[in-house]
Amino acid sequence: MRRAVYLDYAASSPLHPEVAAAMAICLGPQGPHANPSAGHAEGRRAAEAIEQARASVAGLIGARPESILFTSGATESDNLAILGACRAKANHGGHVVTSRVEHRAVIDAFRQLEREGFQVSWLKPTADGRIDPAQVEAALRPETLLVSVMHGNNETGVMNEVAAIGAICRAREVLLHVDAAQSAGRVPVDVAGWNADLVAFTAHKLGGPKGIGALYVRPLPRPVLQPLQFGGGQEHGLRSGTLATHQAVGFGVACRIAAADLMTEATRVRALREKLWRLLQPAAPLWRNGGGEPSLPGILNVGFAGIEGESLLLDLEGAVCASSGSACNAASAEPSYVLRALGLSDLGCQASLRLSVGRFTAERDVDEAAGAILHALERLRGMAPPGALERVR
Amino acid sequence: MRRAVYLDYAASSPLHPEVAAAMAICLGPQGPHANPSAGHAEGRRAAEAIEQARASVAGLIGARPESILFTSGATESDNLAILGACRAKANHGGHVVTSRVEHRAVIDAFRQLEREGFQVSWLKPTADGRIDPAQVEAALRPETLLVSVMHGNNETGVMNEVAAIGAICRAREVLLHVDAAQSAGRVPVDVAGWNADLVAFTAHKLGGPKGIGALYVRPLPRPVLQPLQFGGGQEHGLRSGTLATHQAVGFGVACRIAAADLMTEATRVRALREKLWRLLQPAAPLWRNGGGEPSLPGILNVGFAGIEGESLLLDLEGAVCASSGSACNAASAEPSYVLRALGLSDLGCQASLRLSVGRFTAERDVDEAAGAILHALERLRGMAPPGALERVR
Amino acid sequence: MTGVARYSEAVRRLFTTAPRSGFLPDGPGARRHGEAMALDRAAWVRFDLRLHEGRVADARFRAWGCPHLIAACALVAERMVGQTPAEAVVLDPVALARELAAPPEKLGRFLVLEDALHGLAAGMREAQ
Amino acid sequence: MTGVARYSEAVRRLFTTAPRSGFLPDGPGARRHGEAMALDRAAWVRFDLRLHEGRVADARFRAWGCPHLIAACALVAERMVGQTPAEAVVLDPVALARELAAPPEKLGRFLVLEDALHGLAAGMREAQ
Ligand SMILES: Cc1ncc(COP(=O)(O)O)c(C=O)c1O
Ligand SMILES: Cc1ncc(COP(=O)(O)O)c(C=O)c1O
Repeated sequence: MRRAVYLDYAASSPLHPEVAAAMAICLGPQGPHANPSAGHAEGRRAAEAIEQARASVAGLIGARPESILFTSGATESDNLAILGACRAKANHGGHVVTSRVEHRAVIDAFRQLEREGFQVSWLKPTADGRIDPAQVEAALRPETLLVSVMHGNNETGVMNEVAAIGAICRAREVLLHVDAAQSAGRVPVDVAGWNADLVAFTAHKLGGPKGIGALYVRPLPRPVLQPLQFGGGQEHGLRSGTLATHQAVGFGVACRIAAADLMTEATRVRALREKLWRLLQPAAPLWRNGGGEPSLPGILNVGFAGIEGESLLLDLEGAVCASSGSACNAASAEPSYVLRALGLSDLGCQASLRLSVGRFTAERDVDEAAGAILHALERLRGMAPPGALERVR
Repeated sequence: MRRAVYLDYAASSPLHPEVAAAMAICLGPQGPHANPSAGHAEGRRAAEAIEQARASVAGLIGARPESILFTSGATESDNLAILGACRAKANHGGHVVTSRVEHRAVIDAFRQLEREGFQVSWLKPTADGRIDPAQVEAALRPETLLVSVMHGNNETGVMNEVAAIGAICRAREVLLHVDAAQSAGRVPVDVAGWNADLVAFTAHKLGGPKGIGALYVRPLPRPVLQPLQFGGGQEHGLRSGTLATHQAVGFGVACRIAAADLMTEATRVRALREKLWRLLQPAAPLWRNGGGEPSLPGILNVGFAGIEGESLLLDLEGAVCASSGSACNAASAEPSYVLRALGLSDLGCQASLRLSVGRFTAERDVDEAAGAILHALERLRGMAPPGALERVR
Repeated sequence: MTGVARYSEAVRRLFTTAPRSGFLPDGPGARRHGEAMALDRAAWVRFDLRLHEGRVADARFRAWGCPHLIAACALVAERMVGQTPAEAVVLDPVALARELAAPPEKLGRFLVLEDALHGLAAGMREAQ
Repeated sequence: MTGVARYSEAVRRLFTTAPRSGFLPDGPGARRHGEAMALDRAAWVRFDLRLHEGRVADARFRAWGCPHLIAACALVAERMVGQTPAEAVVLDPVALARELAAPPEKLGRFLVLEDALHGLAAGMREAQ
C-alpha cells in the first residue's frame, strides 16, 4: 500500500536520510558518547563534533559560529530571545512591539511579558498578511525595547520585509528579533543584511531532527539576555544543560544540505505548490489565504467554500497528511488567529487547509494529493445541506 | 588500539545499543517523522510512540504517565520545578530551602530566585556530605514555599534520605523538589513513597540520549508551575515546543532497560567500584570523598595527596576518561564547591578525581584503569617538589 | 501529557460510508424535513423523511460539520427507518455523544442535531 | 559557544616526556637551587642546577601544578643548560605563556616559575 502523501512540511519536515545516517553514526558504538563539557579526550571529541555542527548551522544564515547558541527548538529560541532580552533590560516593564500573526511561541512569550508589566503593541497585518515596515516605525516609542517580527508565516507562507524593519530598528536602537523557523533552510536568510539582533530557527523544519534549535545572537553590539534556565554554564551561560551531540550533528548536516541547493530547491518547491493550486481549481468556489509574494515556497493555504476542515482532514486520511490551521494547536478546534487577522470569518478559517510541500515531494505526490482532495471535496459538499456553499466561506 | 577506559558515567552514560537501535528505526525512512501535535494519521503515529515512551519513563520511578512532562534534560527540569513553582506561587519573594551541594542547575536556579527577591536558606551538608532531615525541618518557616534536595550527589555519590525529608515537607505543606538526575535508573526511585511534588531526571545518565529529560509533577495535589517557555501548549501548556519523537523513544527504551535489572546491575556496579577502591590502595596517602552509605553504586571520588587533578587527567589521557570535580564545569579550574562543602581544602579538591563506573564497565576495565592511575600517580609524585605529599592534600 | 485526538471505529465507519446521506428518493407517502443551523457552533443539519403507513419509510440527512456530527446524523437517520414519527424525533444528545465517544466540547453540535429533529417534529405536527 | 580546552602539541610532548624532571645527578661544579610555591595559585616549582666553568652544566626541575606549568618548567630547564648563570635566570613569563599557548588565567602560575628563577638568582649571587 502506498503511504499517504505528506503535505505537512510546515509542521515538520521528514528527516533527510543523510542526517539520519550522520546521527546513527554519532549514536553508534564508535560515536562520541561522552559529555561534551568533559575535559578528557572523549569529551573533546564530542565538543569538536558540536563545533563543526555549529559552523554549518551558522553558515546557513551567514553568521559566525560564535553567534549561534543551541537550544531545544524555535519555541525555546523565541522565548529566550523575547523574555531573555526584555527581562535583562527592564525588571518591571517597558514597551515592546510584535504582530498578531506570529507563531504561538512568540505570541505567548509576549503575553507573559504583559503579565510581567510590559506594554505590548500588537500590530495588525495588512490585508495580504504582511507587517508593513511603516507600521513598525509608527509603533516605536522612545522607551521601546524590542520588536519581534517573523520572517515567513507558518500558516500562510507570507514573508515580511525583515531588512526594512531591521533598518528602522537599528536607526532607533531598538532590538529586533526575527522568528525564522519557517524560512531558514527554505529561502535565503542573511542575519547581517537584516540588521537583526536575534534570530530563532529550528532543525526539524529543514530536514533535521526535532528537539534542537538555534538562536543567533548578534555579536556587536551583543544584546544582553537573561537565561531561561540556569546551571552548568554551557553556551556562554545563556543556555545551561548538557549539549546533545547527535542532535547538533544532525542539525549541522541538515543545514549543510539545505544550504547546498537552496535556490534550486526553492524554485522546484514553489513550482510544485503552484501546480497544486492549479490542480485544485476545479474545486471552485475556493480561495487562497495570503497568496501574495514574497512568500515561502512550500506553503499553500486554501479555503474551500462549504467545507469543514476537520471532516476534510478525516476524509483525506490515508491519502493526504495536511493541516487545518497551525499544527501546533491542531488539538484545539479554535479558528486560526492568523487567518482571522487576515480578515477571514470563523467559517472561512474552518474551511481552510494548509498544504505544505518540501524536499521529498514529487510531481506525482502533488497529482495524487490534488485528486484525493477534489474527491473529498465533492463527497463532503454533496453531503452538505443546500446553501452551505454560499453560507460557509 | 584499545580505547581509553571510560570511567565518567556520572557525566554521561554511553548510549545503550538497544536505545540506539530504537532511535535509528524512529529516524529511518519508515519512522514517525510527522509533528506529534498534528492531527493526521502520521502525527498520531508519532504521538503514540511518545505516549508509549512516557509510560516507560513513568514506570521507572513508580509514576503514572500523566505525571511525566518531557523536557530537554535535568537542567531544564530542575529550573522548571524551582523557578516554575516559586514564580507561580509568589511574584516577589518568599522563602525557599536548598543545600550547598546541589548540582549547578539547582544552585543557579536558586541564585536566580534570590535575584528575584526570594530568600534562600542554603543548608550545609554533614561531614559525610548528607543533608540531615532535621536540618531541613529546622530551616522551614511558615512562609516557606519549596525545598529542593538532591537524591544522589553527582560528585560524591552520597545519597540523601529523601523520604524522611518528604514526610517533613508534606506535614508542613511545603513543596519538595528532588533532583534525581544521578539516581534514576541506577537505584530505585519511588516518587510516591518520597512524598515528592517534583522530581527531575535525564535520559543521558541512564543509557538514553542527551537532550531529553523529564519532570515528574505530582498529580494530587498538583503543584502549579509557571512555564519557562511559552507557545504551542504541548505538555499541558507547561512545556511548549514540538516534542522530539526519537528522543522520547530513546528515553523510554533506556528506562525500560534500566528498570529490568536495576538491583542486580546496582550490585554489580557497586562491587566494581569497591574493587577499584581496593586496587588504588597502594597509592596511599589517599582518601575517599563522601564514601559513606547509602551511596550511588557507581561513583568513587578519591583524593591523592601531592597530586594536581588537571595533570593527573592529562597523564591518564588515552588510558582512562575520568573527571576532576563536576563535568559540567570542567572548563573552569575552580575547586569543586561540593567537595569544599565537605570540608576539603582547595588543594584537597584539586587532588581529587571522580571515577564513575556503569553498565558497560567490566572487571578488566577496572583492573586496567587502576593500573594506569597508579602509574600516573607515581610519575607525577616523582616529579613533585619534596614536601608536596605532605602539603598538598 | 499529550492528548491524541481520535475517532472511534463507529465514527470512522459512519463518516466514511455516510449511509443515508444526500437526497431522499421518490416513493409513496408524505415527505417531511427538519433543519437546524448554528454556524458559530460549526453545525448545520437537515433531515428528509418519507412517512408511509404511520412509519418512517425512508430517511436521508445532510450535514455540514465535524466527523462526529456527520457520523451522528448517519446513525440517527439509520435508526429512524421503521419507527413511528413520534419515536423518530426523540433523541438523547448526551447518550448519543457517549455512544460515539465524542469529546465533551462537541456536545453543542449534538444539540443542533436535536434541534433539527425538533424542527422535523414541528413539521409533522403541522401536517397532522 | 563552547570552548574546547586543549593543550598544544608542545605542551603535550613536554608534559608527557618531562625531560629534566627529578633529581639532579652528581657531577663536577657547584649545585644551586631555587624554589617558589603559591599553593593558592596551584603552582610549586623547584629548579636544581649544576654550575661548571661559568655555565649551567646540568639542570633539573620538580613541579606540582597543571600541565602547562610542568611543560614550562621542562622547557626552561632544557634551555638553561649551556647558558651563563645570568642568562639562565632571565625569563619573560608572558612570552613563555604565549609560546606554550597557555590560557590567560594560567599566567599567575608562570609568575611562580619566574619566582623560582629569582630564588635561583639570589642563591647564585650569595654564592659569588
Ligand atoms: C514560525 C514558527 N515559530 C516557532 C515554531 C516552534 O518551533 P519548535 O516546535 O521547534 O519549537 C514553529 C513551528 O512549530 C514555527 O512555525
Ligand atoms: C545531579 C544533576 N542534576 C542535573 C544535571 C543536569 O542534567 P542535564 O545535563 O541533562 O541537563 C546533572 C548532570 O549534568 C546532574 O548530575
